[in-house]
Amino acid sequence: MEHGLLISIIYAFISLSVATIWGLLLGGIMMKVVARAHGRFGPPFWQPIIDIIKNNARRTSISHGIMYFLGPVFRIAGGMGTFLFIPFIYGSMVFGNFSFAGDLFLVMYFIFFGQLGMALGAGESGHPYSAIGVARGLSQMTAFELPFALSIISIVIQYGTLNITSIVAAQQGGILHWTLFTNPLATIAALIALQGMNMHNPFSIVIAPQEIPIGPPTEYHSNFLGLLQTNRGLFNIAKLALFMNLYFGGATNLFSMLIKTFGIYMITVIVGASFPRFRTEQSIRFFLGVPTVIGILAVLVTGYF
Amino acid sequence: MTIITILGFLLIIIGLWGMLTRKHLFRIILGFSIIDTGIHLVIVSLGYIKGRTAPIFDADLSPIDAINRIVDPIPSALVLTAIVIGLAVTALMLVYVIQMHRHKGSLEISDYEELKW
Amino acid sequence: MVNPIYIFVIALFSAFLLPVIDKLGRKVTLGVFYLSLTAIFAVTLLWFRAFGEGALIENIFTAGSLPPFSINLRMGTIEAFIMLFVNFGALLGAIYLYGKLLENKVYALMLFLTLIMGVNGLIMTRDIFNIFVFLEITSISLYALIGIKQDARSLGAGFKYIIAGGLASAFLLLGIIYVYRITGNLNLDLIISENPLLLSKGGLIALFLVVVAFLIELKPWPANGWALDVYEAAEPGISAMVASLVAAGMVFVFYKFIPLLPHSWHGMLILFGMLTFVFSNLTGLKQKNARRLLGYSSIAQMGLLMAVLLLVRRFNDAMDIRYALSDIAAALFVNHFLAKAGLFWLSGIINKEKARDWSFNKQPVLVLLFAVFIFALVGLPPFPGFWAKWTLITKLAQYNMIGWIVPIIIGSLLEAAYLLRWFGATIKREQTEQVIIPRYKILPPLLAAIVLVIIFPSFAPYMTGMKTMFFFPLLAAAVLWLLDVMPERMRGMVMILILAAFGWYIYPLAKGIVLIFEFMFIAGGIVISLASLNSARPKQGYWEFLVMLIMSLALIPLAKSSMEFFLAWEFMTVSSWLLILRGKNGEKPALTYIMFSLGAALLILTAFALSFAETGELGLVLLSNLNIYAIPVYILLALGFLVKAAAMGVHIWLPGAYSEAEDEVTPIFAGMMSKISLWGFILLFGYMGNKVLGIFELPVLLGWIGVFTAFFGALMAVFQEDIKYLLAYSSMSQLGYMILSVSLLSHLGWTTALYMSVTHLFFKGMLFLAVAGIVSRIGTTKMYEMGGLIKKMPASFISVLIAIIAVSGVPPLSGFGGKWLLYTALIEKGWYLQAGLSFFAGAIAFLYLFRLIHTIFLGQLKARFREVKEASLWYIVPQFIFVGAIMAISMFPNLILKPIMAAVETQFPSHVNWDGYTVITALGYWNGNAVMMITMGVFMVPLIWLLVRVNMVQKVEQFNIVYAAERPDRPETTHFAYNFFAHYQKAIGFLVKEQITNFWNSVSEWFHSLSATFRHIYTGNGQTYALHIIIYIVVLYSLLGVK
Amino acid sequence: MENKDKMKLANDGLPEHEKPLFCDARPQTYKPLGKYVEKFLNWARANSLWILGYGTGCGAIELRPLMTARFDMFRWGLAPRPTPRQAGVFVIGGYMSVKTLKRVIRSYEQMQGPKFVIALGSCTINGGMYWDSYNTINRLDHYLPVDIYITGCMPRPEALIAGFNKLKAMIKAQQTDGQNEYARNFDWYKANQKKIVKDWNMPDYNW
Amino acid sequence: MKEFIEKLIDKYAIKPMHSRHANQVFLTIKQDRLPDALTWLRDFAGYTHLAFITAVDYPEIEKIQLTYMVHNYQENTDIGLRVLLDRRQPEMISVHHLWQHVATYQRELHEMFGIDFPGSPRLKENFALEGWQDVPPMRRDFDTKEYAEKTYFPRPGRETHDPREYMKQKLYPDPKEEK
Repeated sequence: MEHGLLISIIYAFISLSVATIWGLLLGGIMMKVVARAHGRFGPPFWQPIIDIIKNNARRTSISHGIMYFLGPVFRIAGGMGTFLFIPFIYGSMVFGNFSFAGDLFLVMYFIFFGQLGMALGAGESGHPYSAIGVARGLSQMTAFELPFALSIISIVIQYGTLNITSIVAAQQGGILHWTLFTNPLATIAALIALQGMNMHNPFSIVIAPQEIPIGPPTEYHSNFLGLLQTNRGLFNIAKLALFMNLYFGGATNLFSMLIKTFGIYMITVIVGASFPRFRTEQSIRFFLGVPTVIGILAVLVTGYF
Repeated sequence: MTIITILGFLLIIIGLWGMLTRKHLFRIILGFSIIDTGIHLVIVSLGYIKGRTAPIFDADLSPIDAINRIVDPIPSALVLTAIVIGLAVTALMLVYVIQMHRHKGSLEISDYEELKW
Repeated sequence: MVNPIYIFVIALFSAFLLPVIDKLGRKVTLGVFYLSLTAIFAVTLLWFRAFGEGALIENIFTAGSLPPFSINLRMGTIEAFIMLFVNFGALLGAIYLYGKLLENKVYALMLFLTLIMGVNGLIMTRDIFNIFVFLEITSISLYALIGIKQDARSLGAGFKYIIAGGLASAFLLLGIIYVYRITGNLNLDLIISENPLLLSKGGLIALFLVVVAFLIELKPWPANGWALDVYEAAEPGISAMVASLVAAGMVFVFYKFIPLLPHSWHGMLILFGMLTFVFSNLTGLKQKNARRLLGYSSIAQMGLLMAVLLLVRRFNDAMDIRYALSDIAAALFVNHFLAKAGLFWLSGIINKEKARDWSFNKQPVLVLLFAVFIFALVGLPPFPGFWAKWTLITKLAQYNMIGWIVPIIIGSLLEAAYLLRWFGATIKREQTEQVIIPRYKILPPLLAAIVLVIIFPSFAPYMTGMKTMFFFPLLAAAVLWLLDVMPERMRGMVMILILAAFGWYIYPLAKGIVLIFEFMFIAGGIVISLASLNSARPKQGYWEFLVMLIMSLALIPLAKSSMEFFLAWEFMTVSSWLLILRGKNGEKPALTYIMFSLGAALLILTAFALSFAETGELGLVLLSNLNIYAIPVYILLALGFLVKAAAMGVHIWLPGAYSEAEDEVTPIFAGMMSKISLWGFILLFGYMGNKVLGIFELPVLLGWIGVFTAFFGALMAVFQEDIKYLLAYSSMSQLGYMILSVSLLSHLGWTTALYMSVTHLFFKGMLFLAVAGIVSRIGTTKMYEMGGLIKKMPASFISVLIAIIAVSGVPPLSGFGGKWLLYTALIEKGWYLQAGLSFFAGAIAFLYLFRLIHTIFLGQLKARFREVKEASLWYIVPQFIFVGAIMAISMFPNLILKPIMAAVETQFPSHVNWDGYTVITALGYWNGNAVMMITMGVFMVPLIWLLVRVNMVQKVEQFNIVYAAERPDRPETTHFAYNFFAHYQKAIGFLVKEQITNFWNSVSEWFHSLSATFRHIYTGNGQTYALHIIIYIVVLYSLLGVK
Repeated sequence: MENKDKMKLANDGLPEHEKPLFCDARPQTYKPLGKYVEKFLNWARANSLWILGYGTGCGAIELRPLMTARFDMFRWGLAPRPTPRQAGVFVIGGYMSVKTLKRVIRSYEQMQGPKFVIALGSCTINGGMYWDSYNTINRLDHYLPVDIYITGCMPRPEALIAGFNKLKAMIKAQQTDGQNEYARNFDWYKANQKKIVKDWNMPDYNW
Repeated sequence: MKEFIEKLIDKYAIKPMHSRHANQVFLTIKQDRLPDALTWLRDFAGYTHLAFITAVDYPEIEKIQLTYMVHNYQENTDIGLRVLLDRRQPEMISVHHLWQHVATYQRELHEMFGIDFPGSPRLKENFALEGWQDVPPMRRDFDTKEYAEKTYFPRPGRETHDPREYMKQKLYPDPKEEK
């Protein structure tokens, strides 16, 4: 759907803003759900938006150097790029995004772009905690990438293509066509990896508030922090959209997209709410254990049977 | 294979045995010279033809009819050189032994073992 | 022509005249002495020139009558050739002993002349008793000459020599007399003509006695203790003569008796020769004493020569007699003769007992001589040893005596081990006191070295059909060495000009894939060697080896015949080894490197030999139509290239070699030299395609090795504390990817391999250059000692940042293209699990790359680096050339993808089609240009938003951090760099414990202990040596089955 | 906003070789933006107050119940933040010794943008029952501009919530100007602080 | 505990002894005999736990009294060894070699009372007070109220109320006064 440059930019802008707002609201809703679990009312579900406005409204901020300054820019560029390379809503012009530029591998590797930028910015801040946080984040990321990669490979074998739109197309027509049912092993491995990607509880050592004050972004504040929070919303939606397209049949219209993303996010939040926190080497060993075996089985099942 | 050849071989074996077992340097050199004499005996005995005389021209052996009265001349000639060479080697060995004694003061072969491995 | 008898006349006449002349003063006697030696040499020279013009063989009968009464001397081509060298050696030896001869009594001069006469006599005479006489003359004069040193050790050694010599001559005499008794005459030619007579009842025993006497003189392995003592204790000049002249005489005498030997004996004698070669080299490993080491080496060479003399008889194709040196044995003989004599002379000059105390790296003349002799002995390219071994192994394979190749390889590897270890140690040891070199002592080794080098063209028969350009690396190195007087930078410029000219010269010859490799080597070489111009301090030998390395790398893809390939491969190995040796503590890694590379070279050599055996020619293209030896050649070549690519299991040489070499050289090693193994695989798969061994498809096996190399390389890199070790393991891991993709044997696979190798050259070159720049400023390579350099060295930071983005494959830059091609190719081929593991290895790569940039550039700047300046421009300019290249490739991938795909098209049909900038394959699509545009756009939006609010941002220093309300006390304690991935170590650190290094260490340990056990048979007791000789004779007797 | 690097702080508490490690710029005063924009931003600032709880004495105990279901401060957008960089409200709970004052000053100065201080409990406000101790600070507002005083010898959580609501009202009414006030008479504050804190090994203004 | 006390007294010639309750005894001992007594108590008598070291300032008799309280877990009894130091120049042998944590107590006593324990690790470092130049604050001749008013900017017009009266007056004002 490569039409005029200006129109595609406007469409991209629309889908980006929709995704960001929905991402933030999703975050707010989840805070309310967790609060309800604790028996309290919790902040209003648009609280993340207010936080972002407040952070951007800060009057002063400090900078530790160029790389520190560019850290959040890399981060949100990574988030926006990952989102833009994923066809958001199947068949719609507006939400088709720039999926013509690259296929599934492009999306998988673009996730590293954000991570790298964040890591560099945190490193430049000079704070030892941010460096420790980055080291933990990166090693955990490499660990959960393996099951995720294996499940992606098994899907590519199953559908015989890397093009996300065609994968979604293959899953249309009824729930039983979703990859969840046609290739359950791959979906399980991917969902466990998603738990690591979203840094929910069993794997939340990276931004553990009590231990090292919120990990890598320790030295970030005011509009840098604003950018990071918008990215947390957007990047979240990008990953959920990817999972939705690959495993849950993609979304033909806006409403089904909202439901599916909410559902997938709900899984990780609820699983997260009921777990203590792994140490980094425990989570590495965990990811290289059962999930990787499931991934390999998925590959073998689809590949050779 | 005449008796002398066998005797020659016997001498060689004795010399060999002496050279290998005795520790004293002089006895080793003696062993060598016994081997040499043994070999010379063998050389001479191989050239021997029954009933013939030594290939030395003198009054009662003229060169004309020598061809059927003398033994095979070549081994005898060879043995001369061999003896001279044997002598030279033994002399050199003795000089060595004297020098070694002057330096190390011992005549035991087992004392000259610094050069090993 | 001058009657050769004059040689004896001159020698004897002047020998006995000398004492009389000595009354007039030693100078005069020495004049006469040298005059007579030159006269003898002139005679032989005349004869050799005559034979050069095709003169016939001369038989001279002494005493005017026919044998058996007269002694028959023969002067043929081979005799003239050997005597030429013997007399030349004698002259040099005499010059060398000038000092000794000056102060000693006149008898030494006489003894020397008699010795020369004896050796000449041995060579010429055809009468067996006369051989005995001349043998005795040589031995006696030698005994006496050994004695003149007058110290306990030399006397002991001399005495042992006499015992052994005496025994040998005893057996010889017995043998001769029995031969005479059976055949009735003493003339060798007549005996040979009546050969069947000799095979009668007693004849075999007689023949055995004669032959075994010569064998003992040739110092066979178990029974040569006495020879070692002589080499060690005698005066170096004399042991040089023993090692070269006397040995030459003995070998020639043995050569004369070969026609008599019955065929059944050949096999056993060859075996004994080979045993001597292998076991002497093995025991040489443990040697500490310099001269004894040389003794072991010369015994080994003699054993090899003996075996070769017998083997050559079995090659029944007539050697072109006109080129004497074309004969393998002759080449080996010349090589050993000159090198061994030279080394003994050198040991005389340096006069140090222990090999460890040799240190003269500040005296270039000695270094050069030592290098020439060691390289000749080890058999490296320009020297005769190389051609001899090459032809020997090819001939052995041709006459399917492949079994004999194994001992030759093991023996030459062992010899290379201890000789190169000795060379490396000597070159690296700091010279403490100056070695005084008297003029007359340096002349002989100098002349020997010159001869060794200039006889080079006489190997024309070997080089049939080889383009002369394959000698350009040597030529260029020599030219640069001669320009030593110019300032360093000027020489560097000249080197780059030579490279450019060479590139222009070979441009027309390269097509398709070869063109890509040439581009990588020449263009990459020029850009990287720009960085070496940074310092003006003299770099002894740096430019020569560098130009030799780059040119030989460029030549390998152009090789048409296996000889050309192997020659360029050896040049590359030697030059890279010398470059590593130049590193600060490069001695140990250089030794490991050379041992692995020589092992690889010998594997490749045997492979080519096998292919030559089957096809009969040397052409590489003939590899394709092999069938009998297809599998072994395939495996051997693959092993050789795997060792060069530092694949898993044989990688232990890589980290040491890359990090100990100088900083400017490592980019060339990592960026270019590792790619030659990739060319090897392309060659292998191109010609021989897919081979199946048992149930395994070999390329699949190679693929798995590639993946494991990638995975373990990355894992090892993560835990390194030293930058250069980290980058070394990283390039090993990248190479693993290339092996994986090349063994896919598909169009996409090869495109990935080539694409990755080109991009790897760019970013690895950049990374190593940046590291070189940093280390030149900071001084340490330990990462945790650095930190916060981004403020001081921004340019290096930018290039390292771009490099790590490219290496890790993060989308906008070119690295992603490589990763995308790899995964599409793997999945298309069906190698799913390999794809998963390589993805995991890619993720781990991300770890060590971030660690690299964080520990060096980010974090806290230490106090002592506060005034550090940016790296010098010489480093920055090449880096930014590479940055430009990477940016261009990332922006327009088809700039490089299209030519690569076209080149690979010749091998595999391509089913990739293009739509504008998008590459579309059956599986997926990728539009590099669009990705770059979108990323730029997506990057600009937040940047603009932040720049709008930039005026309220306050720039702060490194300690303005929230440190739990405390103030940080020291930058050292607040920079987190040491053991960066501790948790990773805890989680899967056990995978990279040192198993493989331990394995290889235990292998070398096992060899050393084996050598220690074997060398204990030389107990040092003269009598035991005699016993050894007797036992040797008895064993030989029983083994030969003499009736 | 006057020129930023016009005046450089002396940072004389630091030894010479450590001076380049710290930034020596003076704090600046910031004028609010346009009327309606500032009104909206104040609304946002009021509704998402991030607390930096500095429980020096018994005050910390009072902050914990707020997070529980019974008092639930999250309803008003209040959230605890571990680092002063990201916090807006500085709740100092409990008496302050000389040592604690030094750390409080450093944390306060490291906070960004419109920042507010809540002094919790009588000991914080005027030394409370330790008014005559040799080690306790008597008047907090001599060292930091304080916005809200919540009296009581450790006021109950309800009082704390009342304090927060009062603060929200003041923010919306643009009555809080602690940061500018600190910047305007920075020297006076700094002199007082240095009089009490004797071993001042920190920069004058801890960015 | 009795037999330990007798042995202690005759071994270290200890003067007066008094005890407040059954399993607690205080003994005064000469300064230089203290380390031996403590070692003996710890290794042989089973008093393995040193509870605390405190000091009391007697300016009138120019003495500072140090009390080392050791506790025996088996018998659950305490012994307090007291030492009298000269006030003008208070110095005591350091016993950190017996128990490591003694160093902290000695550091605090040094800061608060100015007692010097030569050889005790990190003695001179700040403990509770940073940069304190005045008289050691726990000494009785140091007036904390006067010091507080001198340094800590007292607020003018501050008066104290008796809380009961104040609250009563505040909450239930007497209707009379309230005009």
